[in-house]
Amino acid sequence: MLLHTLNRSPLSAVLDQALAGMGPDDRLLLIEDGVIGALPAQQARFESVAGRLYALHEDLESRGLLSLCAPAVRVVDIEGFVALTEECERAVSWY
Amino acid sequence: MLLHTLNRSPLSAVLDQALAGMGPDDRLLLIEDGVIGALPAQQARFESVAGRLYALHEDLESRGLLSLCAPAVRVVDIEGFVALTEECERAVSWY
Amino acid sequence: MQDDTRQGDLLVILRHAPHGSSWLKEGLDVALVAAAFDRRVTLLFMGEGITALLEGQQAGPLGQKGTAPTLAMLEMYDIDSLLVEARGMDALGLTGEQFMLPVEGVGDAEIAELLASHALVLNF
Amino acid sequence: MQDDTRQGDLLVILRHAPHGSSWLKEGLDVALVAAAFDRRVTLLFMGEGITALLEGQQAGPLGQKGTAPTLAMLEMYDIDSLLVEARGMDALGLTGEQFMLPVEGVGDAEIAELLASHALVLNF
Amino acid sequence: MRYAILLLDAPYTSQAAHSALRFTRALLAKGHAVDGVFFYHDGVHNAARLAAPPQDEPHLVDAWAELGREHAVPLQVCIAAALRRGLLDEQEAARHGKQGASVEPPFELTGLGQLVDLGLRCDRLITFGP
Amino acid sequence: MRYAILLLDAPYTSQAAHSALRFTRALLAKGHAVDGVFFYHDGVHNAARLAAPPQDEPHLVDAWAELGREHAVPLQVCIAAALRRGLLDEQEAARHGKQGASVEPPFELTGLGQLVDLGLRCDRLITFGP
Repeated sequence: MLLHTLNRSPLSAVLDQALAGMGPDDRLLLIEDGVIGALPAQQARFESVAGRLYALHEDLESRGLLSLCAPAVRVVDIEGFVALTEECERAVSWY
Repeated sequence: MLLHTLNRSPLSAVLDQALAGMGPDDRLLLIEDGVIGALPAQQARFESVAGRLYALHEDLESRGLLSLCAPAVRVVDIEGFVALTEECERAVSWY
Repeated sequence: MQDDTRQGDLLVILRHAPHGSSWLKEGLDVALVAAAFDRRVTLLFMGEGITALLEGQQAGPLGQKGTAPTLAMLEMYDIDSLLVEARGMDALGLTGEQFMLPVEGVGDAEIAELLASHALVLNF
Repeated sequence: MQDDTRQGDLLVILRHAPHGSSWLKEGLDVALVAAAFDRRVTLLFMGEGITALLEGQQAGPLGQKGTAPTLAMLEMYDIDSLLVEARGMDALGLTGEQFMLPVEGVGDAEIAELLASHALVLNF
Repeated sequence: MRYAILLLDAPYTSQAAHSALRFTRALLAKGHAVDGVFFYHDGVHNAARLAAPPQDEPHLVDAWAELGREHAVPLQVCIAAALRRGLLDEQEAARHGKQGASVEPPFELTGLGQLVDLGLRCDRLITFGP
Repeated sequence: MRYAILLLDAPYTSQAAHSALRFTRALLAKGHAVDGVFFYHDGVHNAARLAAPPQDEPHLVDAWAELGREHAVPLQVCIAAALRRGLLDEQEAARHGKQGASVEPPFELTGLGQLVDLGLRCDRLITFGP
């Protein structure tokens, strides 16, 4: 099981690359501008990773997105980010 | 009439922004990685600017794309780029 | 969108989100400087840049200021022409009620017109 | 794609076009260094990175070398596992006959497997 | 015609600086006036006097300096963008208590007002981004 | 666990450096070992000793240096990426006939082999890109 991090919004083609690289148990953590993907209107783009989609609390908060975040997205803080890298065998960064 | 330059490939969402900004007589010049848009398979993306699509010769050539360039694309060199900026009232850069 | 605004001197296009990069900040800095030199400035938010308008933004965890304080100052600089790409709002699923400032949505044809009618267009 | 290649040490993903930025060059430099240190290296070309494989590339007009000379050297470094995202080739409308080196197309499932099976994945 | 150039990315990171340099040379060759090249965002790195690219690659910093000197084209570097990126001339280095400088003439640190002025004064402003 | 960090963008241009710094601090706070932070591509600008950001913004270069010193974390800067971007220590400045240096300890210029070594030696390599 791998952890994938994505720092680009779902408007970017990088999301498609990240999804292409994801195995059936891999997790996807949205960070930086990637947290725009936590908006409810974007959830269709993340159907294939339902239940395995995370977003970084601090990056949601600084962008005013915390209260708009879709309920299906698991919000973790920087300690949660560290924990995800511990639990997953490796991390791959998409940017 | 404006000149728009685009240095991103048609795989990028920046192309949509450039097309949104183009008036009915404006011209679009593909430079740098933008010349990937001169490939025949990409021409459907440029339908709305048919006859007004240009690509920079030097950037096609260095990428091995000169012989693959779609016939509808007008190829200009750096002097042609200068001439386009003379003919057009202003230039807007999309990157 | 009023016709006299469209004829304003400077159009600054903002296409990047706050916090993630310096593009938005550096674009806004140009707008403020131009306004301070008594130029009329119109801002056009496109794509991810639209998220710059969201209410409730905060400093980053290392104290990065972000751009919301700058947006809050726009009125002081007489920058009151804030336009938003309607298609981008749709794509993000955002509405004007979520924004910290009043804005006006514009379609593609209007965007092309804006570009054609401003003496200087800077794209960030 | 042979199973022993998949188990190789290092997977370098190349997602950027030649000449337009330094990403491709800097990604290839990592691959060459790893190979020089006797690591097995697999290259995966995705998206615009696929255009790095096109035949007939040349130096830029200011003498920028580009990356084709580096690709021509890969065999000398025993880097012979060159994989290409099949979906990206389709999107660009490119075929293997247009490439300077023999490559193997891979689908999404294989890409995920590649990432899972390499000890180190570097994404450029 | 009177042209101004706005360059927004560093050399060696993207092709923007290469394109801007060639375009500016083509303008001058055709007899146009170039009122200034303005370096903003990561474009300020074009003024890095310590840049030491491999000898078989074009030296963008030297090329800009030569163009600026030979054709009297002002090379204007946004001071706010430069300071945070470690690009200081001697005066700014002294002001910030730093030893040594990373920017030297013909590059000059200046304010963003110069960009607005250039853009509105010239017939054409051509932007090169990353 | 043993971690390595790969940072690929400059401070003040994207958030990557901020994210990498916070993540590295969180690793150390949790008792993990950080075998090295490797700076590549535009990440080499994190070592720019002349960086002078506004006083009300975080000073990334100083923050990395402090983290490196306090926790004995090697701060490894790719020498090839650094030289072309104007980042030289005293030794490289002398070698290239330049006056002054733009990189100083605890940042050290080193080869790409270190990145491969770090990546294969550590349990985790976490990359922060632009």
